[in-house]
Amino acid sequence: MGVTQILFWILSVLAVFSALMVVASKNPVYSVLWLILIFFAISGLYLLLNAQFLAIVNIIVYAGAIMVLFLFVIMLMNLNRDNEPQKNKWMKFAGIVSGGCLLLVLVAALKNAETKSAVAEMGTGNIGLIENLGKALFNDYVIPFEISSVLFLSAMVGAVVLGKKEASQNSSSGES
Amino acid sequence: MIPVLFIVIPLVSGLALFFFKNEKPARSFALFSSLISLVISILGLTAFSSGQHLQFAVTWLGFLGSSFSVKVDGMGQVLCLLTAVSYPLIFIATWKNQYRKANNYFALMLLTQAGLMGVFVAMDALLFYFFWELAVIPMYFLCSQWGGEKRIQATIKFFIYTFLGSVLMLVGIIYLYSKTPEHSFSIEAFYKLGKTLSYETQEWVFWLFFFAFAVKMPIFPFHTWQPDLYEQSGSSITMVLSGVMVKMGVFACLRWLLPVVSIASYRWGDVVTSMAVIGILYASLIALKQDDLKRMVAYSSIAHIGLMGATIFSETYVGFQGVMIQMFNHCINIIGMWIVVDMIEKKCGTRKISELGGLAQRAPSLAIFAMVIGLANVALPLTNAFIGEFMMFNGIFSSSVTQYNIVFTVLAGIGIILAAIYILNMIRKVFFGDLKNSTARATDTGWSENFVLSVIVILILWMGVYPDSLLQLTKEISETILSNSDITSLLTKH
Amino acid sequence: MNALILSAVWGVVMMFSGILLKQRSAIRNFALVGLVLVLSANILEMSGTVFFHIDTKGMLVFDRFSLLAGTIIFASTLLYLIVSSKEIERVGIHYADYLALIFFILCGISLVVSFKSLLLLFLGIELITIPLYILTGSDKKNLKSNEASLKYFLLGAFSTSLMLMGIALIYGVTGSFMSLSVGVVKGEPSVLLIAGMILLLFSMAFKASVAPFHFWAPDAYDGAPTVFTSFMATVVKAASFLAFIRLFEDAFGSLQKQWQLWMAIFTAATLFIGNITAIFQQSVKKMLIYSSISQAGFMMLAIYAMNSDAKEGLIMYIAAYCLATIGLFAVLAKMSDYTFEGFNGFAKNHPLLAATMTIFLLSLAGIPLTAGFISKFYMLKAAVNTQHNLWLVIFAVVMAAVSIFYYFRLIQAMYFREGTVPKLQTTPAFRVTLVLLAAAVILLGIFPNLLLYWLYF
Amino acid sequence: MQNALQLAWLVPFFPLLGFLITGLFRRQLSKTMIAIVGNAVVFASLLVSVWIFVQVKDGNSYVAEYFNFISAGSLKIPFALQIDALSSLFLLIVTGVSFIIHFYSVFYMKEESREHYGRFFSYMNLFVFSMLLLVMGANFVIMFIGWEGVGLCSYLLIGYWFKNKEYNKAADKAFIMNRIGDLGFLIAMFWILSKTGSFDFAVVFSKASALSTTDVTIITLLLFIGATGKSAQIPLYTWLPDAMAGPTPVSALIHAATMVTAGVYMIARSNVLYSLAPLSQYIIAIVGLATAILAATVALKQNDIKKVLAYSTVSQLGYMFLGLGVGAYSAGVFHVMTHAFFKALLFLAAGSVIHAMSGEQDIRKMGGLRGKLKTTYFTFLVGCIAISGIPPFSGFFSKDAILLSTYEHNKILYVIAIFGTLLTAFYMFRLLFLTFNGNFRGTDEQHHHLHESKAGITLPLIVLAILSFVGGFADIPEIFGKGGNRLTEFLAPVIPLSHGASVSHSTEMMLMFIPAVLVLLVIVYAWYRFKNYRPSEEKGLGKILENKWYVDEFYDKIFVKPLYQLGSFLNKTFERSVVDGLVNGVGKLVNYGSRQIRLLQSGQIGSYILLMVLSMLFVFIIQFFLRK
Amino acid sequence: MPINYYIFLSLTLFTIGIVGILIRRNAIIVFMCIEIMLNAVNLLLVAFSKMHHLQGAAAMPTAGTDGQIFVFFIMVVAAAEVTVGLAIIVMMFRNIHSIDINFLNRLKH
Repeated sequence: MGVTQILFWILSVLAVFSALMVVASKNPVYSVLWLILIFFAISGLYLLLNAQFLAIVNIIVYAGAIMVLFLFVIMLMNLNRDNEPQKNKWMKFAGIVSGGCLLLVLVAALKNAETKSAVAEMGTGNIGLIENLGKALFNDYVIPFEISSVLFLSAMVGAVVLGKKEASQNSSSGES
Repeated sequence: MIPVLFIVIPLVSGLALFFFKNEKPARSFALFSSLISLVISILGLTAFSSGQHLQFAVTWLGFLGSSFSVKVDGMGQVLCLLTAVSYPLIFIATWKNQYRKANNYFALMLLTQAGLMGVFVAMDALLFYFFWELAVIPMYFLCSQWGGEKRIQATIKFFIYTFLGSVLMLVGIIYLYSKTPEHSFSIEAFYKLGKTLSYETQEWVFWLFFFAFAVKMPIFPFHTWQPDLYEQSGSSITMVLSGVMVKMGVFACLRWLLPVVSIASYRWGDVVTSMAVIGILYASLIALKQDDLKRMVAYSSIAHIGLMGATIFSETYVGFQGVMIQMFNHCINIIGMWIVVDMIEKKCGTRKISELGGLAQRAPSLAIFAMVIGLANVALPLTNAFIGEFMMFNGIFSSSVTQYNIVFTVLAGIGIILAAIYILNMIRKVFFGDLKNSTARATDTGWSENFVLSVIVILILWMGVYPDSLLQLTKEISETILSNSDITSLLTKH
Repeated sequence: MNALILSAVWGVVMMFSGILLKQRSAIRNFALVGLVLVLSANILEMSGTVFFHIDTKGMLVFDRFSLLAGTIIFASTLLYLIVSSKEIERVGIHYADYLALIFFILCGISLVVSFKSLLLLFLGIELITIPLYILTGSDKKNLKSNEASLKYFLLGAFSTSLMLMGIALIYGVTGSFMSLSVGVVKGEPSVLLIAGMILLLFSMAFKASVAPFHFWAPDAYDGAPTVFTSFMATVVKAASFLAFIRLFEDAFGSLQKQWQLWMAIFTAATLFIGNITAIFQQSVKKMLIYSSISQAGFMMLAIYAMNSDAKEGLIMYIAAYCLATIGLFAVLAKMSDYTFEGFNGFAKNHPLLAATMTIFLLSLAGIPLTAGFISKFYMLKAAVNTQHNLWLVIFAVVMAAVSIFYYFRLIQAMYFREGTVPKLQTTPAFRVTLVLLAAAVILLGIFPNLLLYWLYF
Repeated sequence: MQNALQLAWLVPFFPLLGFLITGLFRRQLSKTMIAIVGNAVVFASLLVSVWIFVQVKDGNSYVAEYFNFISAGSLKIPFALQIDALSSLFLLIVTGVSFIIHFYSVFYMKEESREHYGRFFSYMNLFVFSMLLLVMGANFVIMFIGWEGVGLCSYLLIGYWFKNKEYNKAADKAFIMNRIGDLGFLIAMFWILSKTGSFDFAVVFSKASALSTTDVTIITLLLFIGATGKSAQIPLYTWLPDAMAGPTPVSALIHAATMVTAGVYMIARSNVLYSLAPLSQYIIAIVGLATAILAATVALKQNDIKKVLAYSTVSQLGYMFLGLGVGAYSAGVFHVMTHAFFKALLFLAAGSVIHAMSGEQDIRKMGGLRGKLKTTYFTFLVGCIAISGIPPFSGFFSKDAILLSTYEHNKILYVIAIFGTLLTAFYMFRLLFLTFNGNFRGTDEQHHHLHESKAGITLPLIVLAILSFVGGFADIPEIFGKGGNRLTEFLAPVIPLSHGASVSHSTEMMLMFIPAVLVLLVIVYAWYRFKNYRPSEEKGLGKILENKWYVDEFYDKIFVKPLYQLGSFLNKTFERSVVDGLVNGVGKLVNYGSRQIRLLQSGQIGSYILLMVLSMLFVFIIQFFLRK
Repeated sequence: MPINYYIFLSLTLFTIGIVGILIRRNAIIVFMCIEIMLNAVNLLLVAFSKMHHLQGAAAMPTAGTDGQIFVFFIMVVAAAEVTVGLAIIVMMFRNIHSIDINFLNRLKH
């Protein structure tokens, strides 16, 4: 077992543990912090797979931007106390059991997949480099790229529509 | 062109009537249109008798394998004639009835007529289905808008029931269509296909079709929409419903069920006939206890139709002939019956038998008409119904497809005894005996009523004495149906 | 391609029109012009005139099916805008933004009707749903609207992640995102592929509001402003089904044996839940919402059958369904009382509206000589042609009969019950459009090849 | 002169014409006109009938087909009339007796208003028409038309006074009981058709020998069921006494002279079939005799003058059937004829009495009418003698012919039959004595009004009395000299002469006169018993007899009530809760399901996702582990 | 590493996300659980991409690139989604001062 393997195991365990903590934490702020930890762990796994570009983007976009946004919102709402009312026990139990069953079923089904002999080679390869990805993105994937810009536009419009305080002069809103 | 005119005239005039403003012109126009239909049907009759082929086909929905193909054969001729005859009769008989939004009323009536005519002449399964629905939908509006207190519930029950039946039939039609080698809805293709289908398939299709037809007829135990609806809807609507519309089911069994899925019809014949025969007895027994005239007539109609149902599935030539002539006769009789009931209600303000009595003293003419029509309903010889019932009984008795033919005949025969009991009971209680409050100030029939009832009585007697005039029409088609549904040759093959 | 680009561009234009144009009617007319442009560009593309030649590397293919579907979608949207623009104004102050979002959605729709790559399916669906989250929540002061929006968002994001997991698993087997590449996998299908397919099935079922993944739909549709409910329940739902059939035909056509049973079960469940629940509703809006679910059940028959009849039929169904439902919602949006009682005596005060609504309802119920019948007919035909699971077809028609109950309940309320309905503000254009819609419903019912002709000419 | 018989259609045509004229123009025509038309048409028929009879007597017979009544493939039912010995004889009886009764009615019904007068005559004419059709029909279907037609007319005439509910009920009863019998007839017809392929008498009878015994037995029994309805035999006889509700001429016409003999005619007509079915014959004989005795016992204690006559009719019909049952078809027919004369006579005389008594029908309130109603009395006496079977009155010969055949056939039946004739004599003379002898027991007012009827009424009585006297000579047994059995010989083309073991002449003589003597003794006993009659309460058997063995009540309990109860149950319970309940139940279930399924839509994201996850689990488990 | 390990890891994370959605009531945490699910997908895609690269590099040097591109797009879309999602949550919070998803049952039918 080489270093990469060991790292894989450590990062895997870290990711799973952090995920559990995200779910289990009472305080939303802790959840966010655990989530950031997951992102780091996953970025680590990306690096092991030589997907350096994605690893970086993951850290910058996810951990850096999105999670900060989350934190910001939580703070804004002053939700950083563990005041979340608990779901009823039955619901929790049902959720955990059915989730566990789902995992069990999927794992049992997929463990015999014909890809079981295939490996994801670690530590080699250069497709994850920004140069290769950039070429592909701007040659083959130009349409999706443009589309995603439209997507952002619509998200932006959405943020404006939803976030902008409407002046109270508009009394005719809605049907009720 | 005549079959097209059958459909187009009522359709166009029906649509036109929606734009009428006043009641008087709408009424006259509707009558005029129905008279034109009558004239055309008589023209058609003469043309048919002289051996012309009354058919018309034009491509429509061709990519679906369907076409606008209509043809008037003997059976269609009889049914178109009865539709064409009954509409003017109904309009005249209810000439004095007042309707809210009369133009809509007459428009819908004529649309129904178009649908009915279409059903009787369609030679394409999909077209048949279209007209089947076209006949029912205006009926839904008619029944919902003009009638008694509880009409809406009764109508929705009727409509969901029949719609369920017709969509199941649609599945059957599509299924058969998908099985035809050339993907066609034409009746010839269906007949041809029927010879090759396996029994299991036929069984499915049989029930899909039969349910629709049984609901429409209605055959016990699918009849529960009928008494309620007849009771609740206006009299002229009831006349159309019971006089013409129920014939759709009978007709469809003969045209679309027996010849197409003959093996299943043969195998299930006993069951269906039992249902029909039970229905005869059941409805007759219930009719004995009805106090409401309309309900009584409604149940009597179930019994009469039950007999037709039983005859159809006994698959005999004489029986088919009997059914076809009886379709016409039953229409005349029941319309007459409804007219009488309607007049009683109008004159006395009630339909309750227990509140009536001695009407013959006040309205002797009405009493005589009622007597003749009532006796026609109990199939007295020299009235039209005797001919039909005689032939139908004969058909059931001589059936070779069932081994219970004697049992069926006897049980169905008990039905005619019961019919005599309830009809005479009704006549006695309504017309004879002492006057009651409701009948004390009743008046006798007026000119329009006399006219209509006379026409009906003349038809009753004419068909009772010289039925051959109609029997000649249906000879050929009866043979065709019989030969198409003849299972003996098929059974040897399978 | 024409429509895709034009709609995206016009969406951007609309964003700015809100700033530049002060008159709301001007904005509206601007949007209508844009829509007409998009529609005519799409029709031009059908006849072979393509404005933009962009190499999509096979990720988008504008074939006859997708172009015809697009035409129906754009035409429906145009009609929708004509009859509903007044109501859109009443939702909130961001009038131009709403219209811009609608254009973005149209852009997404033209993606999902013509995708060949799962990536574009994903992007298209996101491009449809993200603006929809916003439109659902656009009535900001209304708690129902807020809640609907949040629910829709959370559930939608959940289903998106299911879809992505499905795509990932499929990618694992095929190494490509092209939907056709899935179909060419030979031999016994891999478990991974099946798992991915089923996950995709779930998420598509979710988008198309097919039971048991339909739960979001009643809540979101009900909470959203009625005018947007109309759009979501018609155009967007139609687009989901188009994407659904395209995906399953291209990618999983060869695996029909694996998924057909599930389709059958989902179809039956959808029909059952949609119809049965609709019966009990006291509000016309909710009735229409559940009816849209039950109609989805019928559209599912096309996906279940997946043969040439099915594709034709789906086109027909979408057209019929959109026309009728848009018309109904257009009238409904003008009403102040959504209950059935609110419609009592409607025919007396508004004979024209009542007549057109009756035609729409008859069409939805599948009465012959309306477009609704032909489309249902096609669905049944397609399903019967598969030659097995006849029970499903029978169940479907039984449910169609059940649907009579609630559709006709509205007719009954309008025509046969006494009551008074306050005068509705209707413009001549509104009335004319409604009549046009009704005429189209009847016309398609009598001559369905007017539409289907375009698939083959 | 074969062609001469082509005019046969005139026979039924005249009454039909009369029916139409009197029926349609009853409000326009005067009463005199109505009476003239009503009588003239029957008289015309009578004349044609006589002419036909003469033709037939010369050995002619004729079948005329007029048009296709029903034709469907191989089934061809022509509208055909047949003239042969049997039908010509019946034509004569029917038209003759009918004409006398019509004539009588002119005066008897004169108090009716014009409209109802017209109605009465139109019904009567229609009746004659139907009866003629029945008799002349050349196949079973035409016969059946007449068969049901007379049923209808009896219904109409019994219910002639339609304001009275009881009368109408009696009319209904008559029609319905006839209908029950008709069903038997109908099925018999179908059976015949399916076995022989035709309804024509000629064809059916020629093929009869080829039928299996079972078929013939079933057919004949079914036909007999038809006959029991029309001819008032056990078990369908109860309508006839009730049918006395109609005006007296109607009773005379329908329920004595003509309609009720239809069953006899039909069986005589089908004698070919019956001869092939000994079992049926046996049953007919038993039923006929049982009816004869039963009705006779009931007649003993009846107090309504018409009821007594009605039961005597039932009883006499029983004798006719006994005759048919033992194979003496011509004897049966002979008795039909004589019975027509004397029973018409009795009824019309009773009508005269009732008229005189201002409508009173209860013989307990009569008595001593002999003085005031001389003609009526004597004619009634003739009738009584004739029916009792005292030589040389007509009833003697006809009844004797039946009894003789019975004797040849079965001695026990013979003894019982003799007992029946004694009963007949007893109740008839009881009737006579109570009515005409002793003291008047009615009110003073009735007494004041007592008078002999006008000539218009008494004339028919006299004519009938003469016929009752001489009628018997038509078929006088050969032992009284040459030229006997003329009727039997006349009928021979239709009813083959039987060549059974005949009894010796001395025995025959003895068999004739012993009963006659016994009858005379019974009459004497009756004289002693009733010359000073005091009405008294009946007890024991008398009460049972007075109440007609409680048969009506029994039928009511066993058939009528349960039928209505069943109807009521089906209507109120079964239809509502089962058939309709099922349909509505489905509706309710759907509604309930709607409420329940609605609850799934809880509005909570958690439960939505849970449901979705569970569905996913379900699909995955089945897809991966359970599907193969 | 065998690809199965990645599949299992990814599925585990994915399921934890689902369980989180099921058992938490805080809208933001539910949202974060969805992000966990997305990341699980991303990880799987990258792993598959490497697998396909190894299998197909001989024929085509860029084999497996598209998987990583897809991951990139997922991130982009996730960002857009987060924008809108958070906007909705904030809007909601402004109205009811809570982001408990179980408050959301006013739409109950």
